[in-house]
Parts: sequence; C-alpha cells; structure tokens
Amino acid sequence: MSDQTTDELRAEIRDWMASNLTGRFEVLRHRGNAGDGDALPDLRKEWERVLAGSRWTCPGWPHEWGGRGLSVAEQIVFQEEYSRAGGPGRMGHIGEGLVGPTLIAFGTQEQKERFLPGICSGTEFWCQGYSEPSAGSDLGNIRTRARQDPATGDWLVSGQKVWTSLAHLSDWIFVLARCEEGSVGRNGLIFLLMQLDQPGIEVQPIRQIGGGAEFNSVFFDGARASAANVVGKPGEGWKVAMALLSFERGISTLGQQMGFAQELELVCEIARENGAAKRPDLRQRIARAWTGLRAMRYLAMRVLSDDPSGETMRETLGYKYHWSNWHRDLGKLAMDVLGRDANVISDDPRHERLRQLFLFSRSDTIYGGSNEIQLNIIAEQGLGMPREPRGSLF
Amino acid sequence: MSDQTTDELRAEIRDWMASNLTGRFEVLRHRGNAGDGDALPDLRKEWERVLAGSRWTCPGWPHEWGGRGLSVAEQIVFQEEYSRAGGPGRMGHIGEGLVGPTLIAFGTQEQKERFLPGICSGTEFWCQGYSEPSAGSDLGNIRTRARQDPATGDWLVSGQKVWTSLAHLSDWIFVLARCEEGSVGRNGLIFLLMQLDQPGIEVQPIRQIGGGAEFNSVFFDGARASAANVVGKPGEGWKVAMALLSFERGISTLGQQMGFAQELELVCEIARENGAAKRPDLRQRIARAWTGLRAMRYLAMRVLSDDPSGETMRETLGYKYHWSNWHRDLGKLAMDVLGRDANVISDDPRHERLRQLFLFSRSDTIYGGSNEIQLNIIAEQGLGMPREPRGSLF
Amino acid sequence: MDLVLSDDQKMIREEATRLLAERSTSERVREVVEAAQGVDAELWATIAGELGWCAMAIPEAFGGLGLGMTEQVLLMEAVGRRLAALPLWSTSCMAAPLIAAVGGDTAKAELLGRIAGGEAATVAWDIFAVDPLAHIGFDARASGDGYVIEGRAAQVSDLLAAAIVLVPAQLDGGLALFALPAGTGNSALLPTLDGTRQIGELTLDPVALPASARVDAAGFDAADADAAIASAMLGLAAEQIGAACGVMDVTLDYIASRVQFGRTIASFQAIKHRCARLEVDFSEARSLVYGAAAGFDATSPAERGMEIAAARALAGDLLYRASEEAIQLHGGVGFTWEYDPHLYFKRAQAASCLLGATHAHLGLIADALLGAEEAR
Amino acid sequence: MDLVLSDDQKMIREEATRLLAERSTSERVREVVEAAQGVDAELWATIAGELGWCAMAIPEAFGGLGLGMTEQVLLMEAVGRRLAALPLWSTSCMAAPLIAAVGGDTAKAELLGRIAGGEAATVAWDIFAVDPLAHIGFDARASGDGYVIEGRAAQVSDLLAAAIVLVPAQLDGGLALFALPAGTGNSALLPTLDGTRQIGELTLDPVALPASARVDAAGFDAADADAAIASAMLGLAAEQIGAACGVMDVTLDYIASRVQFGRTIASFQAIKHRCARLEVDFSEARSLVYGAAAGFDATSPAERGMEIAAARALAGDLLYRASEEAIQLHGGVGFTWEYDPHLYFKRAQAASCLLGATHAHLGLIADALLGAEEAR
Repeated sequence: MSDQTTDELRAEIRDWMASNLTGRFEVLRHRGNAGDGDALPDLRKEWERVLAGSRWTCPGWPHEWGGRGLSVAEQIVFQEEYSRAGGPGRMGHIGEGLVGPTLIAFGTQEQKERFLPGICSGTEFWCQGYSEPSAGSDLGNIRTRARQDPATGDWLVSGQKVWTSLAHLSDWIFVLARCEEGSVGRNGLIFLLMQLDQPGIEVQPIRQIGGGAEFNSVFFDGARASAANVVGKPGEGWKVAMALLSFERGISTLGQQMGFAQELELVCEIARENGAAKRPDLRQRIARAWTGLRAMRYLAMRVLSDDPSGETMRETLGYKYHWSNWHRDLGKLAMDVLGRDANVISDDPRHERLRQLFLFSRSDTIYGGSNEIQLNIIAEQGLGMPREPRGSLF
Repeated sequence: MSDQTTDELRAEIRDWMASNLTGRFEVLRHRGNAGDGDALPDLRKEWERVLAGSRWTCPGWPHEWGGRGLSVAEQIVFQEEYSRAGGPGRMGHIGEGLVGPTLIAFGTQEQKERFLPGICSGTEFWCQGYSEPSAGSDLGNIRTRARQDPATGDWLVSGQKVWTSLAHLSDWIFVLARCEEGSVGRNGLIFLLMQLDQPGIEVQPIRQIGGGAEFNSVFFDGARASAANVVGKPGEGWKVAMALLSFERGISTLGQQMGFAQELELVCEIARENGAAKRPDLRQRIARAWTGLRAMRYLAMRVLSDDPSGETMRETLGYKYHWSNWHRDLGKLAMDVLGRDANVISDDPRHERLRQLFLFSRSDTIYGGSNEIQLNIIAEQGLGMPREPRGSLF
Repeated sequence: MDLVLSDDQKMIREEATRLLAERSTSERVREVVEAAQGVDAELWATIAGELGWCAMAIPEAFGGLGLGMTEQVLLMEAVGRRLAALPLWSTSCMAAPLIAAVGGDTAKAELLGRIAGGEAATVAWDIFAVDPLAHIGFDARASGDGYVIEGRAAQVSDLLAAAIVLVPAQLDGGLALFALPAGTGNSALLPTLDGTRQIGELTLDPVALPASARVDAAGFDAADADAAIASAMLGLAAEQIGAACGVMDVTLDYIASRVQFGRTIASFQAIKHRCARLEVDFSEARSLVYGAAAGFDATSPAERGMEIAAARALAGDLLYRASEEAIQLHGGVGFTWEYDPHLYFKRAQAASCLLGATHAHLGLIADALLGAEEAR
Repeated sequence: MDLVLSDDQKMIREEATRLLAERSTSERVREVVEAAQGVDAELWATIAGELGWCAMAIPEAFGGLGLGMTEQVLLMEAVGRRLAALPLWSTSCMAAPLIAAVGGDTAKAELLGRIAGGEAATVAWDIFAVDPLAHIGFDARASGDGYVIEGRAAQVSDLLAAAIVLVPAQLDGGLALFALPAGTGNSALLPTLDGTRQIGELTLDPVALPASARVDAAGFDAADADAAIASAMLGLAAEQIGAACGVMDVTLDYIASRVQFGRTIASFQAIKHRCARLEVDFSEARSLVYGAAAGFDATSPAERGMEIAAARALAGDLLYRASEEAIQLHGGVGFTWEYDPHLYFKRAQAASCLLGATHAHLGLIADALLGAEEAR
C-alpha cells in the first residue's frame, strides 16, 4: 500500500480533506457512521455535492460515467485517507457502491444515462429494498409482488420491505419483487428501480436500540415502477440481486477497517487515561483486538487480490463473519474499558461514540447474512459439508 | 453435609481408611482412576475383599443383600471420605453401582441370590456391554443379535461391543442385544448377563491416547447366556438398560467431585511452586475452575435432593455436560500450569498424574452420552425445543 | 444444608413472580425507561408499602419477618426476571444489612423499622468495587454536638428514590456511618444507558449533621460490614440470574414461532446447542446463588466470600451472554426498540461492573487459593 | 505488498506437500513416536541432504538459494501438516537465521554452508520464552587461546539430531555465540508426551572450546538477534497452522463418512458451525502468517514483532482447538491410539508454550499498544 504510485494520490486526498472538511463541515467529522446514520442529513447531502465537485464521488467508476477509473489499490487509498480524516458516513454509498456498479453491468444505455449522473453528482440518493419481515436472512422467500399493468407495461408493486437504511432520506429505492405468480425461491423475481415520493409508498422509521432510526419499513400498495426501470429481465431478478450483493463486499472493506482502527485507538486512549490499561484481562483483550484487526487487514488483502487460482476462495467466505464478530466484540471491549463510565451518559463525545459502537455493532452479525447464515455458507461451500435441509417443519 | 448424624460415620470411615489403606495397599493410593483403570489389578481386587470384609462394599444396598442400607447423605459421606483418603478406583464399581441396583429392581429372586453375594464380597467382577462400533452414542442402533436356542432356551449372542471398561479383568458382562429380528430402535432388545470366560467370547484391548488400555472390544460369536440370565422380559431390554443408566448418575457423583477437588488442589500446589500462580491469566482460570467445582457441588446437591416438584429436573439434565467439560478444561489448565514441564516426562508422579488427567479427561465429554447428545437432550427435554430429525441422510 | 425450597419459599417466589409479571410488563418497563427516572414508584409502593417485601429479611425485633437469605434471593431473582425498576437491591440487600451489621441499637430500631415499613434506602459507597468501603469518598469530623461531613459519591444507586441515604465516612482514622436527614446535600439524577436502575450523584459540600444522624455506635471496619457486602453481592447475582432467565424465556418463545427457510429457528441444531449451553451455565450460576444463600449464616466469611464472588462472576457473565444471544437469535428485530432484548442487554452491561467486574471476583478467589502476592 | 503466491512459491508448496504426504504418513509418524527419538532421520536425509530445503532461505553467497520468508513459511506449513519429525524448525528458523544475524564472516561461510548442504543445527537457548536470549544458561570466559564455557539448557529442540549446536553464553557482560564441535558436553535425550519433536538436555560442565568455536565477531545483544527470534516464532506459527490444517482435514474426512442416528456426523448443523468457526480462525491465522512473512524484511522490527506475536498467538490457539475438536468429533475412537487426532493433540499442547504461551504474545502486543508499565 505504500508504493510510490499511490503516495501521490494519498497526499492529494489528504490535502483535499484537510482543506474541505473544515468550517461548517467540521461538525461532520466521524459522524453518520453505522448507528449514527441519520445524523445531520442535510449537511451530509451538501457534503456529497462538495465531494462531487472535486470528483471524489465514485472514484472507481469508469471515466465515461463521471468516475476517475481508479484501480483497486487506488480506491483503497481513497477509502483509507477518507476515513483517516474522519470523513462522514457517505449518504451516497448505496448509489455509488451498489446501484451504479449494477447498472454499469446490467443496465440499459437509457438507465445508465438516466441514473448514473444523479449518483455521481450527489443529487439523487438511493436505498435498498431487499429484506422483508417474513424473509429475514432468506432472500429466496421474497413475497413482495410486482404485477404488470397491461395498459402501460409498468409494474405495480405491493408488499413490504424492512431494514431499509435511510429510506426517509432517499429519492429512489431498488426493489426485489416476485413477478411470476406461484414462483418460489430464486425464480420469478424482478429487480425494479422505483421513485420513493409517489402515492402507494409509505416509509415508516424503525427505532433502534441506540435510540436512533436510520432504518425503515417501506410499505408498497400498488406503487408504480416504469417499464423502463426494470434491470435485467423480469424473472431474472435473483441474478441481478446477487451480483449487486457481491459489489457490497468490495473496496469499502478497507475504509471500514480504517474506521475500526480508529475505534480501537480510541479504546486504547481511554484505557491509558482511566487506568483500564493496567488491568491484565483488558490488556489481553485489547491485544487480541489488535491481532484480529491485523489479521483482517491481511485477509482483506488476500481476498481483494482475487487470485485467479481460487486459492483464497475458502478464506473469502469467512471474511464477513470475521469482521462483524470482531467489531461486535470491540463494542463490548469498549464498554468494559469505560467501566464505571459506560452506563452513565456523559458530555465526553468519545464515550458516546463508544456507546453507539457497542449498541450498533450488534447489527453487524445480523445484517447482510447473519452469523448463522455465514457459518452455513462456510461449512457448505468452503468445507464441502452437507447442505442444511430447507422446508421441513418439525 | 456436616450434620451431627453423619459426623460419626465420617470419623469411622476416616479411621478405617487410615488403618487399612496402609502397608502393601499403600501403593494403591490415588491409583486406578480414570485413565489409570488397569493399574495394579490383582492388588486392587484384594483391596475389594478387604473392603468387603468390613462391609464397605455396597454400603447403600439394603441389609438383606449384604449392604448397610445407608441413606443418600451417608453414602455421600462414604464417597467423600474414601476419595479424600486416596482410596483406589473401585474394581467393583460396575457390579456395585450398576448391576446390583438393576437386579434389585428388575431381577428374579434367583438372579439376586446368584449374583448379589459375589458382587458384595468382592469376588465377582463385572463389565458393561452397551456401546457398539457402529452405534456410538446411539444406543437405539444396537446390532448385536441374540437368538434363542430352541433346545435349551438359552440365548446365543453374536456381534461386537466396544469401549468395555476392564473387560479383560472381569468375570461377567451384561449385554444389550437385539432379540427380535427386524426390530429397530428401542424395540426388540434383550438384557443379558453373560460369563466372559467361555468359547465364543474374545476380549481385545484398545490402546488409548495415554498409552494404557483399560477399554476393550468384546467379540461375541455364538456365545451363550443361560435362559435364567435374562433380566426383565426379552424385547424389553431398553427399559432395563435405561434404568441402569440412571443408577450411574447417582451418589458416586460426590465422590467423583472429591477427586476433582484433589486434582484442582494439586494444580494449585504446582502453580504455587513453579510460579504459574503469578500469571494473571492462570490465576483467573484457576479461580474459574474453583467456581465451576463449587457450582457442581451445589448442582449435585440439588439434583440428589430429588425434589418431588420436579423443580430441579431441568438442571439435572445439564449435570453431565457441566462436570465433563469442567474436568476436561481442568486437564488443559493443569498442562498450562505445568508449562515447560508438561511435555517432558519426569520422575515427579504428580506431573504424570496431571498428564493422565489431561489425556484421559478427553473421554469425559464423549462417553456416557457425548457433549453433542447432552446438548440435544438439554435443548429438547429441558427447553422444549424441537427434536432432531433422525435417519434422513442428506 | 438443604437446597430444596420449602413450600413457604416456593409460595413467596410464585407470588412475587406472578405479581411482577402483571405489574412490570414490557410496556411498563418502557414507560419507566422513557420517563428517565429509573424507578417505578407505583410498583414500589405496592411491594414495599403494601406487601412488605422489605420486611422479610429484617429481624422480627425490628418489625420484620426474620426470614433468611434464601427468601431475599428469590425476591431478587423475580425482580430481575422482569427488570422491575425497584430500589429493592439498594434497600434490602445493601442498606438494611449494613444497618444490621454496624448500627447501634437506637439507629437499628428506627431505621430498620422504617425500611420494614416500606421506605427505600441506599448506601453512598463505591458500587463499582468488590470492596465498596475501601475507597470512601466522604470525610467527617465531630463539630459541636454533631458532625460536619463532606465529599462526593459519583454514582449512588436509587439515590433520589431513597428516603434513607446512608453515608459511610472516614472519621478519626476509622469508619462511621451516617443516615442523611431528608434533603441533605445535593442529589443529582444521572441519565443512563440502562434506564431500569436509578443512578444519582451525591455531593456534600460540606454539611452539618446532628449527632442523631450517626448510625454506628462507635466506629466499625470493613470486616464488620462483611455480611452487608456479601448480601449486596449475592442479591445482585440473584437479580442477574433472574434477568438471564427472563431474557432466555423471551428468546425461546420468539425462536419457537419464528420461521426461516421453512423451519422454526428453534429447530436448527446449532441454535439448540447454543441455548442448551446457556441453560447449563444458568443451572450452574443458579445453583451457586442458591447454595451460597442457604449457607449464608453457617459458612465462614472467607469461604462465603469466595462462593459469592463465584456466583457474582458466573451470574454477570451469564446475563451478558444470554442477552447478547437474545439479540442475535431475534435477528433483525433483535436490535429494534420495539422488542425486549435490548432492555435486558443494557441492564446486563450496566450491572456487569457493579460491585466489581468478573475479573475482580475471580481475582478474590485466586487470592484465596493462591495467595495475594500479585496485584489484580 | 503482494499476498498472492507466485507460481514458484506454489510449486515449492505443492512439491513439499506431495513429498510429505508420501513420506510422513500416519504409519511413519507412529514409527517415529514409538522409536522415541523424535526425529525421522531418513526423511531428513531426503529433504535436507537431497532436496536442499535448508538451502532455500540461505543467501546465495553462502551456498543457499536466497529465497525469502514466504518460502520458509510454506515449507514449515507443509511439515506441520504431516507432523513430520524433522529438525527443520531448529535448523532453518532458529540456527541459520541466528548465524546470519550475529555471525562473523568466517563462521557464516562455514556454518551456513554446512546447513545449506543438509546438516541439522539447533540453538541452546530458552525455547519457552518470548525472548529466548533473556535468560541464558551458559557462562563463558576467555582462557588461553580459546574459551571455557559452562552451564545447562534444560530443553533444546533437536539437540541430538543437530550436527551444529549453537550455544549463546554470557561473556564479559555481553553475549557471545559458540558452535560446539561434535561430541562436546553431555547431551541427554528426554522422553516427551509429544513424540514428534526431539527434546534434549545439554550440560557443559565446564568444557574448553577453541577460539574457532566462536561464531560472532565481537559480541552481540538481543536486538542484533531480532530477525532470528522473529524467524523462529514465525516458523513455529507456520508449523502450527499447518498442523491445524492437517488435523482439520483428518476430522472433516472422518465426519463426512461416519453415520450416527442415520445421518453423517457432518450433516448436523451444530457440527457444521463448529467446523466453520475453526475455518474462520484458520483463515485469520494463516493470513497473519502469510502477511507477516511477506512483509518480513520491509516492516519495522517493532511492528514485525507485534505481527508475529499475533500470528503465533492465533496459530497456537487454533491448533489446540482444532485438535481438541478432532478428538471430540471423532467420538469414541478419537482417543484411541489407532486414530490420528491424539498425535496432533499432543503436538498442539507441546508446541503451545514454545517461545512463550499465548498470554505472553498478547502481552508483547499490549506492551506496544498500552505501554509496558504492568508486569506480564
């Protein structure tokens, strides 16, 4: 990561952040991350436009769609420096990281022209409509239905999505719905792009254990998706959805690790201040956290190297399980380091940050494939153990 | 445990052990326990007869069958004092603790008269024939067959038992076999008493990871059990077998705990000697071991109290899991306390005792219902969770 | 030692369990949390004023029922199970035993009588230490007929709910105990992550107290207060196993009905085994709590201290793991405000370091087994 | 830093893996264990003498191939996987790097040349310490043209198998390194629980050495030997992840075919999840080992030390847990002599405290992160 070629880029980003994340944007430092995702939304949208103004949104996209065409290594550098500077949680993340790459891969020319510029310029924000109340980790169990309006060819959608991050602050949502009646599992699904501000869509915030509400339920009652806004073919939504999920496990990983490292450093700082650093049990746990983080770094580098021999495939499968449990454990460690200060809400913003880490990291091992699903996948795909039976209730 | 009534008994046993476990029996102290079960067999059989001479075999049996009719609390006192004095592993354990109580509950008058005196006098030794190579923890999968000889009414047994403790030092074996062709699971089983020294029975020792061989495979090839030696009715062997297993979880528990306490004390002693007691991680683990042992004590007292309200039933289910995992962890702790002395075989018999503890305690979580089986039982019977499906291979 | 509950004891437990299931519902606990007072005053009026729960462990001579530690533990378990926001731990497990242990006759008669009658009480000592009297934040000196006392206790449980606030203070190189008359000093309510136990800060800056405010007859030391500390620790452990039981019930109910991949979550073996391991840990912790309670008066202070530290260590870890698993096994809804796991989870974290965290309890045991040569 | 193996590196690994699968079979390992020598001399003759494995990491100037730490780690992993009883760790990960780090030119040329040629070597330092040079058991003094040296090393790996025994000794308040001529002093073979690594005791009582026995040019300190200690620790970690991989393979094979309750053991979800968690830990440990190896020369000694301590901690714990699970998942046969889990299990325990146990490695990291104010 410290090659000559990336050093210049690194310096450029560092300078840019130093001169832009200042003034009225100063308050955004370290804000808007997981657990705090609904913080200061208007200012963060403005910030997106400042990023866009210097072409720091979508730096990994190809030039033709407004990106910089950065290599993987260069994108990692961007993520690292952005996080290091305390850059706020990206309101444009879903658009930039998921919708954009999906459209570039599967979208029509019209779809690309219609949607990519809005994402790149920080003017249109997206959210995702995957999970459903009865489906949980089981995407094959999607029940939201899409029925084609014979008159217009548009799709009319009814059903409910849940755990939709920032739906109340977004303009568009992508929706996985069942378009073939009677179909089950992965068949008969459709991938739709839908405007949120329309009759037939209602967004209801879900209050979280930390008190915030960055997640929502989204209710669809005959809401309309234009025929032009189907991605891929009707019935083949699963393929698109899976591809999109694979984009999620990309470069943002290393930026995420930079955030983790900052959190761990904060834990160490407080331990040194309050004497927790003298407790042998906490010393060992802090050392273990460092160990896990360093392993995560090399694991990610192996995963991202994408060795064509498939050598690292088995290890890739465990990455989500590793980082999410590591992060969750860090939250607990942070509380134990805070000790008597953990429970009482104080003025120290560092304490509040760690409390939010503690609470919100509980979701890490549930979303995007829970621990249980991850372990099934590792056992079945990684170790070749027998598949879990579906369907029989006993 | 320190009531007036039991104090006298306690003193009596203590005195008796002090004046009898001496001289040529001195070498038996702390020997013959798990992992060391085939140590000094002849001398230990003699020791059984010394015990019998003072009526200290079978003290919980009724007077009519040679016992002392001791109460549960009194039997606990016996176990505790026997272990405290370093009394050797009991060669007569299977007869006294399992076969005897089973015959007293289910045996015919003839069977009682034939077998109980030999057990009580320390002249006939027993072993158990439950497990089979393909059955493992699954007793319902018994394949050893018993076929009735129409001429004599005797039963002819063919098949293989495995993990038979001390078969090579025993006179009799009880055998669970399938007596109804085509029967499956718990049906069609028979509980037989068989003399080991006969044509058609071959005993083959199994070498263990510690180097010893107290377990055996027992091969049956048309071996004979007299018609008089069926316990319960043919076809109802499961019922007898289950009752027998329940005797296994009895009083010996508290004697076992006394042995555990001695082992833990030995670990502490060595930690104090070699400086391991200064290591914070080992201090915490030793304290945790003490904690687990004390919990085990109260758990056992609750279990043995046999509260008719069923209040403690749920907790009873976890007892085996708790002690076996505790003991296994103690073995590991002992090695880590030994540290650099763990790997090199030395002259210190305490070190060797801990090494055997380390190795042999691996069996604790496998025999008599493995961890996995125990957890199924706790979940299903204790917590009312759905049963594990049998039989479908996928 | 008999570890089977008597019929009377079972009745006490059943009554308490039934009442709290009715009165400290999920909805009610949420109201208390939202109100940010940390105390359910109405419920307290019922159980302490009408039902006399605080009287149970107080000797008959002082207006109590003279029952033992087992009854205390059963009540605390029931309270923990419903996360009932009651100053019962402060009152019955800390303040009353401390008065009984070190109080002079007059003070005992008055204060224990008031507690038996339903007044809440607390102690302004270090609730985060295994030895809460080791670092007292208050200094007193004789002045005229009375005393002048000053200092601060950063976190006092149920401070504003308590009618009787006990303040241990350094006096002439020893310890003295004072009961603050109503309205003495500054009491500030602190906002908490766990909204189910009130925490307040007490500042005496300095204040003059009449001679009658002194509770002890002529000074005491930490050893004199041993039974009170043991009672506080055991009561907390009981509350923790109760809460663990409560959150396990919630979880088992949820996963028995929630269907994923065409099966109930409860039918997956990996889930079953995790629940079963929790159950084993639960049995272990509960047996220790009950055993330590049954032997409370008969066991030597040294051994009792080890047992109770052991109970506290296991109970604290158990509650945390049980509520952590509750969130995980609830899946997505597990970290919504709407479902209950987070209430237990926050309580678990907040309680985990009360009267010392697990490492400190294990440290006490290690000191006893191996000698205290090493610093903890 | 590139964490993808080159084609050459993959070939080295594949060749080593193939050869050891053929030559260090379960039967062969058992023969070695029963013979109680702790070394497979025939196999050593092949890999060191014929195939030149020891030459790989030795600079070309000294008759080696000049390859890097990644190749070393791949070989150690392959050796660990088959529990091959070879003095490779002592020779290539301890002795050769120590000579390279502190040796004078003449000694380097001679000794590294002999090692590259296939002679086994070892170091008589404290193999149980994270800082094996901190408590040296030997004292030397100049005497005539040479030296007199005396002292004892209680456990030296591969002592009797080594043609070159390196002895660090105190000399004039600093450290000096000697290579014992053949037959010097008393070497005693020690019986071990783990029969797959030779352990011997070396006593010099005292002995006279010629000046030519001295390896270093003019004294050295522990910092000079840092790369050698790091290499020893990383090599051991690699061996441990290799052994973990080996025992996981054995276990996965067994449970895929063993049927209980009408299903393969591998089909039970609780078992799958346990295996999956091991796999996650395995990936984590392996990534650290590979990452630390790839950055071995570029990373600062302080950070390299932390990374390697981390790798060693994870690898040691992983191997123990993997072999513990192997026994458990094998059920009854898991603790018979006949099946392989116990071989790995004993190795796991024996290796767990080599160059320090997990707590010591985490302690090193904690010292770096938090300051070393507290004793470990």
